[in-house]
Amino acid sequence: MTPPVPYPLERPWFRTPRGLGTLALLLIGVCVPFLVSDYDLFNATRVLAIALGVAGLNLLVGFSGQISVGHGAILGIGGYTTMLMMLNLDAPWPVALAGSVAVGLLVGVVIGIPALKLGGLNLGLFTIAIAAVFPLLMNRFSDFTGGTVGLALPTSPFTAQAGLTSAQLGYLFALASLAGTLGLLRNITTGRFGRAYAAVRTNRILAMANGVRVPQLKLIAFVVSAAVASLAGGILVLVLTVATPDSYLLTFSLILLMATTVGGNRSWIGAIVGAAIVVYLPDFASDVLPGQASGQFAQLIFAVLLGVCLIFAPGGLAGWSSTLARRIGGLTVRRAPATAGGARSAPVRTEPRPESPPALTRKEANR
Amino acid sequence: MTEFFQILLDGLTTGTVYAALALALSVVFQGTGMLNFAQGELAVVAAFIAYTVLLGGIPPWLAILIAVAASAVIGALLHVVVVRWVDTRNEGVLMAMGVALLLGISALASIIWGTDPRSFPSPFGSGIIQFAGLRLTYQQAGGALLVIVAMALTALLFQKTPIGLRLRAVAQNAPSAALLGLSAPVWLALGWAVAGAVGAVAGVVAAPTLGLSPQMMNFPLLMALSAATLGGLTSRVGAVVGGLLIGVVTAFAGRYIPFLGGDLNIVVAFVLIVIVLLIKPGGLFGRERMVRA
Amino acid sequence: MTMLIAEDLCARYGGVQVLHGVDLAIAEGEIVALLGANGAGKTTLLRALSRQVASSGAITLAGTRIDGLSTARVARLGLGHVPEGRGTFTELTVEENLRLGALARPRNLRARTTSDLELIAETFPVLHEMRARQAGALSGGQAQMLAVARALLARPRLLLVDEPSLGLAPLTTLELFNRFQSLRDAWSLTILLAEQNARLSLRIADRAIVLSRGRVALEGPATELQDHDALRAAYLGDAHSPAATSSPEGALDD
Amino acid sequence: ATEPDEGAADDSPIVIGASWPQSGPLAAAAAGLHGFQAYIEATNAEGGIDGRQIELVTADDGYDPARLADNQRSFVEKDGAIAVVNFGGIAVPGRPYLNDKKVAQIALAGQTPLSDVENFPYTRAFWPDVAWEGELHAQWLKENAPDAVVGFIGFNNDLSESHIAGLEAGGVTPAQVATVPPGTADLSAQVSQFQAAGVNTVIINIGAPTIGAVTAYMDEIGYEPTLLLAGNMADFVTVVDPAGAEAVRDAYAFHWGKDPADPKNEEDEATQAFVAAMTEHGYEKDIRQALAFNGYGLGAALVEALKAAPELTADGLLEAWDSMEDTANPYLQDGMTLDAGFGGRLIFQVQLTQFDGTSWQPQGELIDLRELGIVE
Amino acid sequence: MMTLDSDATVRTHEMTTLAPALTISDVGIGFRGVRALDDVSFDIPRGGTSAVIGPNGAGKTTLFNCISGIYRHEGEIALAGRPMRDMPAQARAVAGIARTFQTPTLLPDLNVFENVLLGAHGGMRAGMWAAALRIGRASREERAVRLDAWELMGPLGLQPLALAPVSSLAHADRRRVEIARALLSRPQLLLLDEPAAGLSADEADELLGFIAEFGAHSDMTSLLVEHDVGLVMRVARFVAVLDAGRLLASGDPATVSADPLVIAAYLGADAPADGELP
Ligand SMILES: Nc1ncnc2c1ncn2[C@@H]1O[C@H](COP(=O)(O)OP(=O)(O)OP(=O)(O)O)[C@@H](O)[C@H]1O
Ligand SMILES: Nc1ncnc2c1ncn2[C@@H]1O[C@H](COP(=O)(O)OP(=O)(O)OP(=O)(O)O)[C@@H](O)[C@H]1O
Ligand SMILES: [Mg+2]
Ligand SMILES: [Mg+2]
Repeated sequence: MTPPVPYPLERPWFRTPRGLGTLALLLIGVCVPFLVSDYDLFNATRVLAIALGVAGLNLLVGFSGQISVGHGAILGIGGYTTMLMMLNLDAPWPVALAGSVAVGLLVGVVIGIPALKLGGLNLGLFTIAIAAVFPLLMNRFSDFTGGTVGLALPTSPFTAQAGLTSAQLGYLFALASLAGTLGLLRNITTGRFGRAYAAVRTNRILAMANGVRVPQLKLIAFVVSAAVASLAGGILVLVLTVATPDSYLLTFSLILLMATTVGGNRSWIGAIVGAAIVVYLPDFASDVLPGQASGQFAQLIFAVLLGVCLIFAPGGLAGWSSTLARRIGGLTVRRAPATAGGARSAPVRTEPRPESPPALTRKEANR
Repeated sequence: MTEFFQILLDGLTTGTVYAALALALSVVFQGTGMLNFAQGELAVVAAFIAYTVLLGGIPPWLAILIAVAASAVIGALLHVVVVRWVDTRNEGVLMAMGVALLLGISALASIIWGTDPRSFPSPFGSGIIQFAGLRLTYQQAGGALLVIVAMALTALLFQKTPIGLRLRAVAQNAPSAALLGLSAPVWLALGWAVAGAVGAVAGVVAAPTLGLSPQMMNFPLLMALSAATLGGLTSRVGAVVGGLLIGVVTAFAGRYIPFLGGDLNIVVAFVLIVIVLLIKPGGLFGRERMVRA
Repeated sequence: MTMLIAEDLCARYGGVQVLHGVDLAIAEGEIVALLGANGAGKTTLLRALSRQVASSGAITLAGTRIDGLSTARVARLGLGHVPEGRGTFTELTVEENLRLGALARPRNLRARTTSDLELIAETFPVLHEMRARQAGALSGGQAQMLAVARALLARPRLLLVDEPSLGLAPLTTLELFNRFQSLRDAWSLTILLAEQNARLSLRIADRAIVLSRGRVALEGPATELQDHDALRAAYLGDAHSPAATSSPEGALDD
Repeated sequence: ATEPDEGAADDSPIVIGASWPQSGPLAAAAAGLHGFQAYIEATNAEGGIDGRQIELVTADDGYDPARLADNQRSFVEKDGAIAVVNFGGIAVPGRPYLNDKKVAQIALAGQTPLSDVENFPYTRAFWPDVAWEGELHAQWLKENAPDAVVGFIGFNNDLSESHIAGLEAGGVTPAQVATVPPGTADLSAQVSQFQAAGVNTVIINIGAPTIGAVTAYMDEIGYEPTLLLAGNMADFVTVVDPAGAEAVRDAYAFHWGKDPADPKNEEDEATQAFVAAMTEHGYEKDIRQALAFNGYGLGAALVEALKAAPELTADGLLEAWDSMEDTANPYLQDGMTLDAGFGGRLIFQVQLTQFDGTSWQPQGELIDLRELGIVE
Repeated sequence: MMTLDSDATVRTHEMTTLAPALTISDVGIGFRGVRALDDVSFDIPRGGTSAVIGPNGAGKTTLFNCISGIYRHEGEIALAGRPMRDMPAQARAVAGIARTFQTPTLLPDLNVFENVLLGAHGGMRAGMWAAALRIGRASREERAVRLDAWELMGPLGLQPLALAPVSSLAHADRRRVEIARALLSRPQLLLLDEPAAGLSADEADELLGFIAEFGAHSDMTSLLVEHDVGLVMRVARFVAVLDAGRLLASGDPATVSADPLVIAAYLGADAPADGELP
């Protein structure tokens, strides 16, 4: 018997290039508040909060394969919960956020159960309905929600202390929440459950035949996703200090879905990239376009740039840029594009196939 | 009792706009496999084209035909210039592309035609038909007729002609269709052209009632998406019936469940959809996707 | 006339070259068996010929250069392909699948559609029985029949078939192969048949080509190849052949 | 400033930020900003305020509060604005930040919460409060049609709530209420319901496209109740053009501003100046827009306040705003003036008009809301 | 020949009963009026390889779908005497039924190694929390499973392909990945739907030999659906023949292949006794 081919060694994550990159990114993230103005921090914090929402959507869309066009409303639910708890119950903000996570879990269960039965585009339309109705409800029950003008906090909840400004504190808190959540999400989407989710999203029958509890995993994805989105919504209102129905129109949900796709719906860095794009791009586009129709032109540019991203990086900007980086670095490409198979994609593979045909290798190996 | 029937009739006529748009959605879906969020905006563009032509003194019927033809061309162009380059097997990307198109076309229409609503004269003339204490405007009656004709024509096209068969085949499995000599870019562009044409009908039916503006179709699009789901995205009859049903249900809910009013009445429609889908996942008339091991 | 000529055909997927300069010529009306071990490149070769895989080298179909054309163009020039994995339109009915095949035939044969459909119904009675069903509901073998039937109905001049026996019951396989033979004459069909079941394909083939690691390793009249030791060793699973214990690949390579 | 600042002759520009919807659901409101810009630019062309130019920084908020918050912060923290101008609605949640930063906030809108100067001393709004209009409608109905069966059509939001509250305060309870989300235009079922309930007077306080579509529809089916339209909506671009003049004939509205598209204003000097300024500064597309004239009027009010401000700061500006008295404004109807009063508002006079098929014709005298007791 | 590397791969099932590996009683199922299976009953003996054969559309794959719980069906199926009527598919997988599909079915988003690892899912114990928090237990389990999979992939020749995307595999390689995936769950009953299709005779023999050996080590019963009758006759100890949803014959290979009904419906009149095609 010949010795078996050695098992490819696996290094702990923090010693892989990817892990090192993540750590470096985190380090930069921690330094940012001491380098930029409070105004820039305000937007950066918005990006972090939205990234959290997009990450929740990634879990749902990218990993569990369920579409939600209603996550904007879930962010809204989280936002309103936080607001109401702070304004009506005088809850300190961490408690209010915990409350919105709890409400998010509940919402996840309530939407997730019918979602199990619906699936696919039907689910997308079901969630669209939620996104469409949410602002109507917020308008309608104005005694409770403040109606069209919504709810506002008198000041930023992050009180300056320990030499940090309120903007810096808010930013660091959002960063910590995002990093922590992304860590947890990454862990449940690699290894055993990562494989199970791959089966759940692409082939239900295959999943079941391998002992995967499809409904359970789908529901968990919905619940976790909703809780994360709700937390994101809570953090977002703490940053903005306002919650109004107009913040959570259907467009917001659509934009979140867009952020997920443009960033790469199975990439956690992609969630940040996507969020950054949807926060900064409209501002940027209207800044470079002074003049009358600038609002519409900016929207047009926004749409065109997103379209270009979708065409040239269908697997998401994050994956695309790392593929590009690796290509440039002359390294072999590790994964096929997200949608391997079929005539149009050009599959790439890790290792060149050994020159001798497999049958022969096998025989020799066993002889 | 008259009020009941009048509201039923109002609901039906409101529903014709949804039905027309849902029909267009269903046609794109069947012809290209995409749920096209930009369908409403395409209808708007068609209506603006009809409007521009009408202002030039062209008779209404010709204006409609011109708008339909122009939209077909626009639909095809949209495919050739944009959608063709998207990874069509990836539902998420397709959906996101729909959103990008929605934002882009809406901005473009606003830049070209401005955001103020304009009056769009009914191509069917103004006036009402009275019967049994009920009434129907010419526009409502004509719109309904137009939608039915569009439905019949597309049904004929997709179900009875070789062209329709090929369209469906390419949408469903482009690599296999290529092996039968069907070039996907060409046929998918044709699919978009048909959808564009149907969308133009939606625009022409909607504009006189809703007032012509780039935002005209925002709300109807939502209802049309619901209608298509209710009736079954794979079924054109379903789309039309779904649209009418949603029109009626929301009209009745607004009237007879006072608490809901004119805004939350759509909740009833959504609840109806969820119930239908839980019982029949393909929608009322839709076919479920065949998966077997 | 030569129906197909491929010269120095090379194909690669990303960084991996799969076909290394394959030369191939098939005469009109010939049935050629394409043999080769798992992963030898049979499927890739067929896909390259029907322009589904980018390749370099010249391909000529009945006098027309087709490298550089699209799959659909090549199909319209008379190249049929039963792909690996069958490629049926699962959401259309069986009848619609067949009709799509018939619609792809050249104009001058349109008139014969009805009789050809009858012929297909006779060869695969089950397809006729199930004509109103969604193709996705078919069993594996039924789907395979449908794929072959659909390709035949397009009345191609050259038919590329990737493992037609896959999933077919022995009787059906036999019938299909016999049908290939009869259609070759009746329809002046040229067939390139990639098949693991070498014994069977050599029975109906005029000639065979053996691929090994993306190169033509062996080529010759089918009857000769049936006796070829090395081939027997490698593909007929003849355990008693001495070649089986030495390296079969080595034997083919020279 | 009436007197230049002591010390150095400061000629640095006065920074004003304007966050306004230019895209999104309220993109049509952009015309208001254009009017505002035209006035400011015209002022700058004439030498600005005491030799200081006004630097107007504009940003699109797409009617999204998050983007509004972003814009406000950018104006205050990056540009050093002393005042921020907003359209409405979402200006309300924008209040705490600006008040916290002690930057003046001027909104065009009529929302009731914007009258809360006690809690938000840095926030002012221009239009009359919508609740007053409700009360005005009620008083008018009681006088002229005491037996009216009233139907109300409005947005499904606080504007309608305020309006109906105003009606009820004035003793009129609508028999039928149809409130719909913005953008809804097909109200055929609601109209049938009104008809069936015998509604003979319809109050409409809803923007485009609904107001045009619903009046056109009522006309087409031959349903002709007395129409009472909201003053800031009853203009040519919003209702007469889309609905057609016939459909709007005989409708009433309490107006305070001028409609540049109304033929009766063709000869009006202020309107001509408006048109000239709009054309001069590149906004000729919007010269028919009443909303643009509104923005222009807001610009005029702001410039007046700046001119009168003891110092060119937020506090100075607001002090001058709150001291306005009998101040002329090009956009107000003849005979009206700006007078600071309750809730930091400036407009307390309205004129009842009726549409005669070509133009809105004044009916009776100018009405002063303070005299009617609607505003203290 | 292929061999197993170590005893680590051996798992013994407790012999609770001496019941047949699988009992199929009165199983029936219809699709919109078509009876795909009708009143099918037979037992599959414990250990070794058995086979189901029959013409196309006979209901073989449908039977597999019923056994693995993908279709709800009439009648009862028992695994080693344990009735499974109310067990959902995933529970059956955990209980020890693994299968391959007639068309090799792999997950396009995962590479070969990960596709194989999916097979271990049902047997893994660490839950979502443990995974999320990277508790030691979860990591250890994952590492063990990976090692196990790696060793299993050796004799199947999949190690060099471990990191390749599955879309790049030749047909026969896909088949092997599927089989590795199924074996990784250490099933009690392995259902193979046409494992030899697309393989040369040589490769098929080798593969089934390996499976037989694996089964012998771990008290696994394999059930084949296969059209290569020669192969079936060589490896199977029990054969059931389906035709049009009904059981036509069953028993040992020699008896079955001599049955005139079977010859008429499936093998063909001129089939030699060993089932080898002419
Ligand atoms: N999309 C792809 N990307 C990368 N490599 C590929 C791709 N498709 C095939 N290959 C590789 O090319 C080689 C030839 O594959 P091909 O499918 O042509 O083999 P085959 O002869 O048809 O084998 P089989 O009999 O198993 O079907 C194999 O090594 C395979 O792994
Ligand atoms: N989900 C389904 N819906 C409709 N019909 C089905 C379904 N599954 C199986 N059938 C039908 O049941 C019959 C048996 O199919 P099955 O796949 O079990 O055949 P099989 O014996 O595996 O044949 P093959 O050898 O061709 O694979 C076929 O006629 C098939 O069309
Ligand atoms: Mg192959
Ligand atoms: Mg089968």
